[in-house]
Amino acid sequence: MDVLLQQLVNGLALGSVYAMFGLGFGLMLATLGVLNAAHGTFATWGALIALYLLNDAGLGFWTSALLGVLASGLLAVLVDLIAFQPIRRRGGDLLPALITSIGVWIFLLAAARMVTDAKTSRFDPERSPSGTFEVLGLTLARTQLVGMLAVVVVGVGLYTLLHRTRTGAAMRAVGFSPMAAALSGVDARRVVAITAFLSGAVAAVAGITMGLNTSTINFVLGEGLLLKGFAAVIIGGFGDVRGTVLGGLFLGVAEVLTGQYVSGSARDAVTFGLLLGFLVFRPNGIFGSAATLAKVRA
Amino acid sequence: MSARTLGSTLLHLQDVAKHFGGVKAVDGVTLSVPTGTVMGLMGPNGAGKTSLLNLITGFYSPDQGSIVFEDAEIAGHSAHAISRQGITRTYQNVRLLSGFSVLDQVVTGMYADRRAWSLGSLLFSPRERRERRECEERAAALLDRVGVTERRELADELPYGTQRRVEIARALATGPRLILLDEPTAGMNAEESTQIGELVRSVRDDGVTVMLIEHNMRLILDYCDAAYVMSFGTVLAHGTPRECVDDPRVQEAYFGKEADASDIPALREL
Amino acid sequence: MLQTSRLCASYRAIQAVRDVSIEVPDGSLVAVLGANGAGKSTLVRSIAGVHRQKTGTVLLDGTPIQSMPLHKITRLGVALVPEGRHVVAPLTVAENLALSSYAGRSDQALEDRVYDLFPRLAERRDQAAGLMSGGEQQMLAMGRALMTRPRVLLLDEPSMGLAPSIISVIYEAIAALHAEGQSILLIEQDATRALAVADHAYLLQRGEVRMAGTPAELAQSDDIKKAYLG
Amino acid sequence: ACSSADGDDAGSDGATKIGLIAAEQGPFAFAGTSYLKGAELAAEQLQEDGVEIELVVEEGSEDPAKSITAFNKLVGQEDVAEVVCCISSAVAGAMKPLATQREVPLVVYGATTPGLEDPPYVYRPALLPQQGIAPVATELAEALEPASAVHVTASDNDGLVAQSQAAAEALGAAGVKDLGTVNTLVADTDFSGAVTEILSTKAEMVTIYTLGEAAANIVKSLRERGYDGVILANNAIATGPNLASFGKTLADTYYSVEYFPTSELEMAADFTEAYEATYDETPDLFSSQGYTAVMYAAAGVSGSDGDVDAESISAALGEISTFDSVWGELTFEDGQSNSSSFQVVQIDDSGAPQLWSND
Amino acid sequence: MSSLWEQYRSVVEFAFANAIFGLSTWIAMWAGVFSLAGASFGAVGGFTAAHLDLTYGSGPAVQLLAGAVGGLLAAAVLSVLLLKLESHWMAMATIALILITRVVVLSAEGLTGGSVGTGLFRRVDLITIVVLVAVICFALARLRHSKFGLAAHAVREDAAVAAALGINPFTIRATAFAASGMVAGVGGVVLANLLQYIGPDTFYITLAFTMAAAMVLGGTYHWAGPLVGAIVFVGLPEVVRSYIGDIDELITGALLVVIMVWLPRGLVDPQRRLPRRRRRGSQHTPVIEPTLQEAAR
Ligand SMILES: Nc1ncnc2c1ncn2[C@@H]1O[C@H](COP(=O)(O)OP(=O)(O)OP(=O)(O)O)[C@@H](O)[C@H]1O
Ligand SMILES: Nc1ncnc2c1ncn2[C@@H]1O[C@H](COP(=O)(O)OP(=O)(O)OP(=O)(O)O)[C@@H](O)[C@H]1O
Ligand SMILES: CC(C)C[C@H](N)C(=O)O
Ligand SMILES: [Mg+2]
Ligand SMILES: [Mg+2]
Repeated sequence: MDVLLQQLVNGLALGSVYAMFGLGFGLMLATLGVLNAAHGTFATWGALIALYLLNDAGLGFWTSALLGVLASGLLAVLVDLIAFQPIRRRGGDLLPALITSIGVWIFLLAAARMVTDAKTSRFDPERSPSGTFEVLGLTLARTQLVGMLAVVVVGVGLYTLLHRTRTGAAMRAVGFSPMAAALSGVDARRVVAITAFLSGAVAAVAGITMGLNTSTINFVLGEGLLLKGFAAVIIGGFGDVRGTVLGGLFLGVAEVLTGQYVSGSARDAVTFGLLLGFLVFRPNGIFGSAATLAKVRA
Repeated sequence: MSARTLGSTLLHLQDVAKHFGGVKAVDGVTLSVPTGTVMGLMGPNGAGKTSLLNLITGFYSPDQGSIVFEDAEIAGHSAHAISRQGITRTYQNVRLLSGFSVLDQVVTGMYADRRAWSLGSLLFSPRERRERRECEERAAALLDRVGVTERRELADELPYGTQRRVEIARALATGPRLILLDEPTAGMNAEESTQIGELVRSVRDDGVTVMLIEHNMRLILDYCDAAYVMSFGTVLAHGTPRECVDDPRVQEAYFGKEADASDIPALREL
Repeated sequence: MLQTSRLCASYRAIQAVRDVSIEVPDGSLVAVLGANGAGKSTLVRSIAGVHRQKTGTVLLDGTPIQSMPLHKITRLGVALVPEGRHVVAPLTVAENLALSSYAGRSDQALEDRVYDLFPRLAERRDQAAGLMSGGEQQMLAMGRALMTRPRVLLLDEPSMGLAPSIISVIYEAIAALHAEGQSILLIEQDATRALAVADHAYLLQRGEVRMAGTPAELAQSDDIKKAYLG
Repeated sequence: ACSSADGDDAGSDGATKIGLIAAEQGPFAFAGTSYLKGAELAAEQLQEDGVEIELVVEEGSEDPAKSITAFNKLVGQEDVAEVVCCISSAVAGAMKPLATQREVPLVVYGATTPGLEDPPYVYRPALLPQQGIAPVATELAEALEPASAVHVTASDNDGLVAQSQAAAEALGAAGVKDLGTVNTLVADTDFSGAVTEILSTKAEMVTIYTLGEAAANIVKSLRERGYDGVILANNAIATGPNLASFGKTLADTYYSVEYFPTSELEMAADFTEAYEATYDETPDLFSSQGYTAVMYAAAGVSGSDGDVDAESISAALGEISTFDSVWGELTFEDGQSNSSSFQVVQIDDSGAPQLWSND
Repeated sequence: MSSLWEQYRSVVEFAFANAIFGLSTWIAMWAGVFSLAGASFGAVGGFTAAHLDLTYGSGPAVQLLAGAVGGLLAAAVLSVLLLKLESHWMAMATIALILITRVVVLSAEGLTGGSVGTGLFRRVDLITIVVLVAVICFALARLRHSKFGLAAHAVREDAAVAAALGINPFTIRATAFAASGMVAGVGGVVLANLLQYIGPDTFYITLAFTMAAAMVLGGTYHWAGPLVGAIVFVGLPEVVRSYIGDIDELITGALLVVIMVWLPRGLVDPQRRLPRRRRRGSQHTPVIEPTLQEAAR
């Protein structure tokens, strides 16, 4: 077994969870202009709902996961309606929205802590993907495969949606100016709702794959994801699906390799060092262009 | 500071260019502005007038060429450094400082001249207080001059024309030797435009050189000593305003190929 | 036909439009003239649904639309080209045009028609709208409105801030559209130019209709000269 | 869920108040719940036996800042005479200067950093796990004869690092080759990299000293990837919830404890019975630690004659040299128990812990 | 009654400590820099205080001075690195800075106690804290219309315009950032004294979000904003908790959302003259009625 190769695969698997989270987070940031501190709680709630449906309500894994994803999408729509929509209507910028998102974050985090009693749990291993298999001499957990496949599907899907479809153009237009979009007959509220839904749903996918991969689901699940996903988005250059995915994968690999060759306790140092380095020296990320920044500024 | 004689060159641009991707906003412009004149700058939309102004004031740094102001090279210098050398401007879309009273807008323009230490205000320093009062008096005088009567009102709640005048007062507060006005009469009616024209003239009579971007032909003809015409990032014509307007190349570029000048109301009125 | 009756619009305490009743018959080009601040923009913004604080009725072919939101009114066939253009800066020209199809309206032929009308847009198809000059943005804004296949096109000062050569291009396009039978409500400050193309015109003063009639009638009136040619 | 004491305490006629900083939430909640249950059981039994104490519980979530706020509230507003607290070494470290400054005795119930105890204000009745780990590790080395071992530790928890070092030293002394240490952090949840690293060393034995859930995750992952060597782990791996949700994946893991539910000791058997009767579940090691800590704290109250206040309690605690507990008789030195009566547990193939002996 | 005071005393102390951080955030915001880095500068102040306390037994004056200098220096050094970033990038870079500060605190074990953190004795009393807040507010009130005050506000509203008026935006921003670092350093000392324990999580995201929320909630257009915001955001939930119990966080969160939605410019807004007058749309320059203008006087 080649350790380096095996660790690369582990890194990609971990990174695909970061990338997944970054996709939803970046979508909110780039198209709705919200730096959403509450995004991690969407992941948490998605995972918690799936957990409840699987372990307590006895539904199958895929059904539970799907319902968790849908629920989290709806949650995001609701949050947008209550906390972001009024600010957007006033033409507010990033700051008030960041603050309301902090309010939502405090609320949803506390609520998650209450319903879970701050206890950690996990998907019933008997009834969710588990175990390992061998490919090309490498050992892969099924949960890792799920995470990697998910990021491919969601990444390609989101890219196509944003750049090849009219709905995608409408999403970007509304992000820039709801009025300008409406002048084309675009129903801004519907498009915002679609965007919020997608971003919440993607967060839940990240939360569920994270829960699967780490066998750990608790009320702070999303908090770690938020920081890592944020880093992935910045490193990749937000507003850019390809960049975010690459950024996430890059982070995952960097973390795992740091653990292997430096020390497990230096992982965060590497991640956040990379984050700051990119912010300062290459603020538009791997793929980022000035245009993506313009979107956010709008 | 050298006392400059009328007619010597205050500002000289040599082969200045600025490209944005494929767009050649300014493409090799050479021009001179003599001291003590009102220099018109005209040209169709997108000709590069505002971009040229941005280059002179340090908002953009040129891809090539030199910009000499009072014998000193300023190309690529930062905007605040250029301002301190004596060039100031107004904006095509009014850019007043939101949340500032009319008086504070103008006082802010005196920043570079103020010597008293801000921290002095913590210690109730008389010097700081005196300076602040002097600034406010000067600002009030400038506002009187541009015909603005408001003082403590928030500038962003004033009528458009008044805002433009406040912007001019603010620019004058920096004590410039060259002031660049970007379409100061846009959105104004004929009477207001004339007032601006008169203001421009009086500013020039005080020894401040003016560069005036305008679409309003009447203003160019009545108040400019000379003019440049730009088109597609280059200088198309230069001369007295009348020469410029009559230049067939200008007519073609400005008013369109087929257009007969007499069809255009703006011209018919001239 | 687009009709307003006793339309009033206000900004809190300020009554910007008072009891305005105007008509835009099918296929006609109606001009609304008036000085700065007369309430012209507020009027069209109220018709199009951008401005919501209003009373009175707006009928499109007999259907009341005054309480609908902007995007619904747009889809029903009233397309506004606003003062200040409001194109979607980060999207390309092509994407800006394609947006209208999200509302379920457009097709390729329509897009080609827009590019025919404004060849400059065709050249800049893939450029971000925010990086174009004012004139180009005005063309794009008109193109975008046309992409919704409007029954009535509302143009708010399409010549504002543009150089004469660009104004000519814009007005040629307006004339061409009119010739094809497009109904147009044109807001202008430049009375001479507007009256030259209009079938019918209204003069707005301090929010009220001061005068209505054929361009010739308006051009004769002293009112108009006094009101604002100045 | 706290049986928190609010407002009027006049009713509890002159009972001495003992504060308890609970950790029902936060990263140590896996053990905190058990601690609290054990502690409350002890308080109940003491009251039934006529000892005049009252337990005042304040949630600290095993977060230093929250715990300090809780401490100040207990001491400032509730007027408690002593405080029982702390699972995590970090929190214990934060509380220590506070107790010394306010001159209130602190009975640490879970944290086991070496050198924490500091009479007259800081006492620790719990046994040092590392004292149990050394003999167990030696025993395992002799019985199962692994040739080499790799160690996993949570490098940001001093207690766990000390345990890991104890295991590594004992194994080294028993001739097992040390293949190095894999560092993780308390907050880590992804161990795929660490597991690959462990496997790559081809060690025949792994010791794991991380928090319970992390340890269980690492074991699970190792076993899933076909690891069949000896695994010695932190005793926190076998909490009730962990055993329930990891089940068989933890099979064949060893750890050492001072308390086991089936213990033959009379006090222990009584405790087990009473606990099961009260809570309808089997107590674990942490319940026994919470129980013992409160019993010990109460001994300070009983031992002080006349005025029962912080000063007399700390004096009384300082004088305790032997103490009967559910772990047998404990001997004390410098306010810390120095006994080491550990038992070895092996999780069997059905996922249930069983006492193990080397024969 | 004294027990009531005893109960709320620490609430008041924490509210004022957070007000110091809120004010520090506001000082940077004054010049248009939205920075959460106060948490990091607070760490500098806090760990300096702990070190001085434990090693030399230094009193409050020495600690506060050292904290101020430490925060100032750290901010001055970082301003070179960070201030070239555009506003939103800058905000995010400061979040990254906080994450890294935690890593640094964890690894600089000798100075910070690493993951265990460090305890210290409390030497700063409530009076001192109140005086500190008062001094900072006084300074900000005096500076509001000074040369620097106008320049900072101008840079915030439109840095390009400010530059064209001869103001060097970088100098102004760097000065404001350094001053904000200084105040945050003081805040760190105060917080460390109140908590009597500081660790890697003390000066972390939660604190950063708290100070930002306090500032925005209170209003970013007047220095009194963060003060009011901190009292509402930090004080109120504590009071609520004593009546309602466990769900205080739910209420804090909801409150934050509600206030921001109703008063997007915060509780203290110098431009709010009529109750809830809507801000002007961006396109139009309304001619305001004379009565309104008079009200503005
Ligand atoms: N920052 C920029 N990025 C990209 N393109 C730019 C930028 N600034 C200007 N341009 C382009 O440069 C050209 C010249 O623009 P400029 O604003 O200088 O014209 P102008 O003569 O001032 O026109 P107007 O009369 O409409 O104000 C335009 O095509 C414009 O799109
Ligand atoms: N957002 C607003 N808030 C308050 N008052 C407004 C607003 N917009 C316009 N007004 C006022 O309403 C009146 C009519 O304005 P409107 O913009 O409709 O005039 P207009 O005829 O289009 O003028 P222009 O020729 O300058 O475009 C004016 O008095 C104006 O000041
Ligand atoms: C619960 C245990 C794993 C805690 C450990 N004894 C410590 O010192 O932190
Ligand atoms: Mg221009
Ligand atoms: Mg208008």
